[in-house]
Amino acid sequence: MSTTPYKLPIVPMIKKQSYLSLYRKGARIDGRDLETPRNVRIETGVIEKAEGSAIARLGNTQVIAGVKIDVGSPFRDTPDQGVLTVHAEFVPLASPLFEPGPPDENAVELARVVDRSLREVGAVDLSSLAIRPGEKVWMLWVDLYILDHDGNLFDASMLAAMAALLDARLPEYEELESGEIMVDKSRKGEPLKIDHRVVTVTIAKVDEYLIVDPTLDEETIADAKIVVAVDEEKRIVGAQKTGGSGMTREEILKAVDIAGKASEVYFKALNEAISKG
Amino acid sequence: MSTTPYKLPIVPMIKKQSYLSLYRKGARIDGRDLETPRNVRIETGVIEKAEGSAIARLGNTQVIAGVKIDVGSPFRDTPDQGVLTVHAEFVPLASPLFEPGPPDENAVELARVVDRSLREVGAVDLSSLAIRPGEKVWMLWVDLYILDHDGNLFDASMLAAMAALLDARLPEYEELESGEIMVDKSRKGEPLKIDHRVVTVTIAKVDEYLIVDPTLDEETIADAKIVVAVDEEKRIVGAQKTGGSGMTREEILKAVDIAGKASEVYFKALNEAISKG
Amino acid sequence: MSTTPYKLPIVPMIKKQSYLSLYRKGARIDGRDLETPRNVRIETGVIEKAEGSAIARLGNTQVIAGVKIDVGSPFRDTPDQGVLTVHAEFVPLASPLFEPGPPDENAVELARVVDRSLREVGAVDLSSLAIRPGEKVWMLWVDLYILDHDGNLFDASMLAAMAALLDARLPEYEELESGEIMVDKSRKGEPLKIDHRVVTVTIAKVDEYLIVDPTLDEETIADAKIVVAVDEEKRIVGAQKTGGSGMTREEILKAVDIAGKASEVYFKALNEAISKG
Amino acid sequence: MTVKHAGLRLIDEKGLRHDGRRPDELRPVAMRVGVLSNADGSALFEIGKTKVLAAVYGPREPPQRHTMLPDRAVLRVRYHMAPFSTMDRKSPAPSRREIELSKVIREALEPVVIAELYPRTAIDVFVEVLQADGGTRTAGVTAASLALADAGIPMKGLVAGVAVGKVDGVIVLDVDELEDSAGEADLPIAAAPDIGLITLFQLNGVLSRQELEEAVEMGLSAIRRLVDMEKETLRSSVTVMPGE
Amino acid sequence: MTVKHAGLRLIDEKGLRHDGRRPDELRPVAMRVGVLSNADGSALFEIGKTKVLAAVYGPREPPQRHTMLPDRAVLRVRYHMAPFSTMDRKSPAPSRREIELSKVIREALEPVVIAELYPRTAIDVFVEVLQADGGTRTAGVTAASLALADAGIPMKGLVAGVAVGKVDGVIVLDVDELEDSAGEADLPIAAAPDIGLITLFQLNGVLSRQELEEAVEMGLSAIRRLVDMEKETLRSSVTVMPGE
Amino acid sequence: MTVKHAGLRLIDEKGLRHDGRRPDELRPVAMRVGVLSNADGSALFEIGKTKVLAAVYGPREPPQRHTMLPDRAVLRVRYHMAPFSTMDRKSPAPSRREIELSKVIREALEPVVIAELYPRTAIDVFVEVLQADGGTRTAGVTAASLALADAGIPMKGLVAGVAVGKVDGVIVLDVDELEDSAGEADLPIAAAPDIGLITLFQLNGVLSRQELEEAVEMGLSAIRRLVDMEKETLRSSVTVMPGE
Repeated sequence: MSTTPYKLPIVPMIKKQSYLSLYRKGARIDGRDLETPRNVRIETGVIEKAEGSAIARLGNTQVIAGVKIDVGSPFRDTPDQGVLTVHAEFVPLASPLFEPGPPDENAVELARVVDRSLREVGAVDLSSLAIRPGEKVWMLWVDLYILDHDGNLFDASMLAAMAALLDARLPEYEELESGEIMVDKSRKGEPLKIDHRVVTVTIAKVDEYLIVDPTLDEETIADAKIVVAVDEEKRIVGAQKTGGSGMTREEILKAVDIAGKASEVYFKALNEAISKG
Repeated sequence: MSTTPYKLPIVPMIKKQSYLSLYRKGARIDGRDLETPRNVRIETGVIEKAEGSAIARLGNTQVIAGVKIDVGSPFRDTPDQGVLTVHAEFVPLASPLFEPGPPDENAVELARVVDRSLREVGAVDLSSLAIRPGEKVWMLWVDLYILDHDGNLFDASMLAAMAALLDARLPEYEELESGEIMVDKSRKGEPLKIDHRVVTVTIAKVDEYLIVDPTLDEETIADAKIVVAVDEEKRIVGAQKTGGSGMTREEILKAVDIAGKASEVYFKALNEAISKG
Repeated sequence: MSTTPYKLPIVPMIKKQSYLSLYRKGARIDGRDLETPRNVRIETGVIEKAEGSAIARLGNTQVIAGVKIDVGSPFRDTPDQGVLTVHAEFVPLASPLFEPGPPDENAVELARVVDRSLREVGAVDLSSLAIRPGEKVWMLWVDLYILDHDGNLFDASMLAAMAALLDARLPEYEELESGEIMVDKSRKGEPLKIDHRVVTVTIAKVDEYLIVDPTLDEETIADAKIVVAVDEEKRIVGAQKTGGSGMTREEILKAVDIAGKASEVYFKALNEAISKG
Repeated sequence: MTVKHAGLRLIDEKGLRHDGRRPDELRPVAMRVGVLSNADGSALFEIGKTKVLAAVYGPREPPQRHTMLPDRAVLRVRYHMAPFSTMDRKSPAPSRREIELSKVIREALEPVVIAELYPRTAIDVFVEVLQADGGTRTAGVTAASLALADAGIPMKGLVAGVAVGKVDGVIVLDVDELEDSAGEADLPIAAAPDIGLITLFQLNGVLSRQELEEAVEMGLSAIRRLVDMEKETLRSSVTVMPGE
Repeated sequence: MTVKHAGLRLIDEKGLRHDGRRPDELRPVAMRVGVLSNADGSALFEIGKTKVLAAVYGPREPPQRHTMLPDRAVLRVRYHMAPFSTMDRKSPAPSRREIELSKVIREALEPVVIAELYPRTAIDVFVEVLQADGGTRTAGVTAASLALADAGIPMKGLVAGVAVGKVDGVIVLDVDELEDSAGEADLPIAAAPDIGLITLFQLNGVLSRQELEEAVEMGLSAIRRLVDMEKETLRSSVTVMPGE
Repeated sequence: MTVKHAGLRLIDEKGLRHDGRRPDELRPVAMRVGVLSNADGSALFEIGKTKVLAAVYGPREPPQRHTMLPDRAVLRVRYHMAPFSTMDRKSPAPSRREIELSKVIREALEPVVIAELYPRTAIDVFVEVLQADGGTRTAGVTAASLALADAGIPMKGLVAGVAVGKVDGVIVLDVDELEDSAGEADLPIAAAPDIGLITLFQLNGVLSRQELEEAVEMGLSAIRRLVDMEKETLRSSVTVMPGE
């Protein structure tokens, strides 16, 4: 069951008013304008034992993504394709609001939005992951680990996931006479075939204002958010409204336009980290 | 752990007295005599995507049964037989007393009583469900979905299950050269081989009275119930006392006799629905 | 999450003082000196349907161990070895403190300490359990069932496990032409190849005293315990400090010495039960 | 699991869809309220072969008191699929998809339910998919809206939803399961036209800015028709529209 | 999982059963109370190879306060099988069978426990099957009855149970696992003879009206003997009856 | 799952280990505190490739009030491994190993935390293994000690831990995963040198009485150095020691 969440009164009314009066002037408490994300820092290769990894920081928000790769069986309806699975954990060290236990609806939604943003546009060429079509394929696990939560987990997670996938190398393997695949994870082989780079841009609605990359304080006073997935050609490759309020038709279309523009900041940080990594 | 349930005081003492004074005259609040079930309405084929389906209504009680059929492996000790599984869910839209979550002891008991009533007499010819004996057999899932609970879930569920099994068609399939079985659920094939039609008759004990097919109000004032499974030849093919009171030897034997008689009403409704379906 | 347990005030302060004043004189309430275990009674073959079984009693503490043996697949990294699994249940009839449900951290710790005490020294020759190396091996399940808890579950469980393993017989089997292994549990075959007999000796620290085989009352006033696994040659084959206090270097080394001595009592009882069994 | 139908033509030379519909045509729709006796409100919504039942209980005391809010009712929503609703039997344990959709549907209803009238209570909405042939989440929103009204819960406006999609390059209304699995994009949308708000909005797939706008228009137009039908149904208790 | 033994003769030409018993003969029975030190009451009941241990705690405060009843004690019963009690190792997680039997055993004890004396408390009954060779649920009822009495819980009468069955067309008393799995019917029954009530009654299999009556008679007669043994045991603490 | 490397030489002819270390040499160590913004205290501890993050929240009100103690704070500890921390992906569900180690780490911290100052509260310690290459439980204790100090929780002394082992017959300090899996014994140990107490002590494997004493000495000596580094780190916030 999905239940109306308890909103912590972290930001009292008077604070909300001061945020709004800044928005009215096109400004925000941390010096940003409404349509610019926070400082983005991405680092790849942070977990040597993972086949790919990255940490993405958006202001104080920190998300680590690890890619693990193993051999497995394909799904029956896609026998010639590898399998991509995205999983997210809101570990309790990231926020006083997170509790130990299986992923709650927020973690599930996050993982599924990241998963679809990768899957629907074909970001990873899954058909390049067949070892013996119909029998043995590579299984990719993308594990998102939220380490510090200061708002906008979607964009930080998507950046970490994308960077980790770009960082990943398939392990070397041998095919035994018995047909079994022996994987040697100590030897890193080919990079994954990534056909599209995707980011999400999250836009919060606070009263009549649309603001990009909200902090946790801003999320607390926001009515709703829309997450827009964009590729490097600025095509819209996914979207999700989230939060307990509605948005007008105009707000949604305007948010999509803002997302295209703001995605440039994320792509710049992503591409720099990859060329450096 | 099984725990003494909390009995809601839906029916106050004074109401119980008025029920009992009617029973004394051989009558009930809804106009029935003590040994007659409520109006029975059965409809088959209500879920086109299921291999078999039916909805059974006993007064306001509504149960839907769906039969899904897939290919699987037989149990090791019955290599030449298909597998029949009965599962019941008390979904929370059916009653303010039901809560989301895995089946509780009442749902488990219901499913197991229906399962045994089918299994012990061999209602479904499981040996007709072997595709390649020892390797591939048909797996039948009977899923009972309680939609509205106004008492006597046992009889309504058994009627829905029996009707859905009689409605079911095995899917067509092809055997590939590799030996794999390709099922085409869009093409409906043979009906199941049903050797016996079975119904249960539930009889509640309220003080010294035995009443057939109790409503929820009547169950609330009942001491205990006995569920008697009967086939068309009126053989006793299963029984279960349920509820926190005992019954005398005479009451149990009398209930068995009543059940034989009352089963005729159920069989009539069942047979009509099948011939119409 | 592991949480500081609620300590029942079973033994009030004044009682603790009386225990301590006895310890000061080298004595205990039940007449023992500090370094002697309680009366040990071990009986094997108590569950005929198990491949091996034993009940161990330490004073009022009672633990039953059952060994079940089935055919299974080996682990990939040990293809030529059988599989040994130890599982413990603190069933609620043993103590008012135990609740139904999956094993809690105490049951998990107990099972893992017993498992490691057997495994690290190679008590059971797992390589003797390959039926067809790489394909079919014997799987041994050692299930520990705590029936009555009066302190020192570790030592009682280890004694029951060891005795049940010594009691166990592999079932007879036939290899079918298809390669399948048909097990006939009604015919008992060879005993297990046991290379080492191991016991644990648990020593509680109460203030400055180290006492062997604490009762439940003594555990309640204890600061910490150390469990020392010892084989017949008095080698140290495992250890675990448990409980929320620390111990000094000297206390730990002294406890190890005491354990070697006290193990003789356990081995005597174990060996007698086996030669009798 | 859905099978991708490679090479399948979903729009024929006349511009009609695999089931003969025009791109902007809904499947046959039926609405019925008050279908259950125990629930405080209930509705059955059918669109094509998709059948969804919704029931509402409340406002009532929530079983876990710590979920209560001091200033409003909590809305509790469960989207659940019957095991027999899909081609392959669905395991009754809640899937990750069902967990996400329960949240998405709750957030599609929150904007219209006037929860402030019932502090310290819960309003429970149970959505059961009896048969799934595409558009089950938006059908769930529509059924829930009817059931809430049937239960007499005060609302700022009725909500309805529909899945718009893109198949063979064409924006189409009310995609069914085949179109969803073989198409290029799926855009489930729900709105409360009386207050001008979109309350559910998801896009799975790739659309250009212009296609997105076209899809939203097509969805909102159909939603207005569905909400009109809801009003009609609530007046008369049953409404059937045999396809457009 | 039980193996059906097709073609196996379970009654020989002399009318005796596979283990030499007459149709109406119990297996050897042993009862012992006070076998555990922590429990408020406990009992070990053995019938043939079937060994069942029961322990009672309470009346005590229930851990979940919302399960308390204002006018009586709640009875909480768990039937559980040890992993080593069966031919193939039983997973320790509660099976659907164990869930049902916990309920059936609770309902077999409720009619005799005078729960009204202890409002707002719980009486906990834990039944552990140490070895299973048929009739474990009825052995559980018998062991629980002894443990309740040992705990000093006031009861209207003692309860005992036995599984009657039909094998090779003959009604037989106290079926073991082989007879249960290969036979035509299994009728577990428990009763409190002192108050004239049958408190557990199940039938798995097919019986005629007359066979049913015969089976009930045979069961009740044995139950009267078992209850007499319970009384004897509670006086002397141990009773062994080496087969009849 | 660890692979046993049969026949592998772990100590070379010069007495050096597979990675060039002397038997009593730690791997390179790095400590950092205050690495997270939400937690009341946090620390990152790296030893070789092993990376462990710890965060502390509290003293705060525990979510389940029945876990509160009237005379002290409860310590709640979770040891958890990230799915990507190991060679084969670790399932996120807590394993039996993680359940045991959460307890062992809690009991390694209890002796130093002055819990009596905060009755009816909880102090929560979350240990996340980001990369596992041996010694993760003792690294967890070290990281937790730093995070507790960073959170300002009063302690009787700092704690640190290290895994001592026996490989090729030699007692060695700070075993890595290869040495752990191929060696003869693994002895994780943690201590609070300032109060003279060993707070975590486990032995997996076989040691003689004399080897045990040697291993304990070697561990305690390294722990004293690690605690000195902790103190340095808490003064300066970052300390890196590039191997000894």
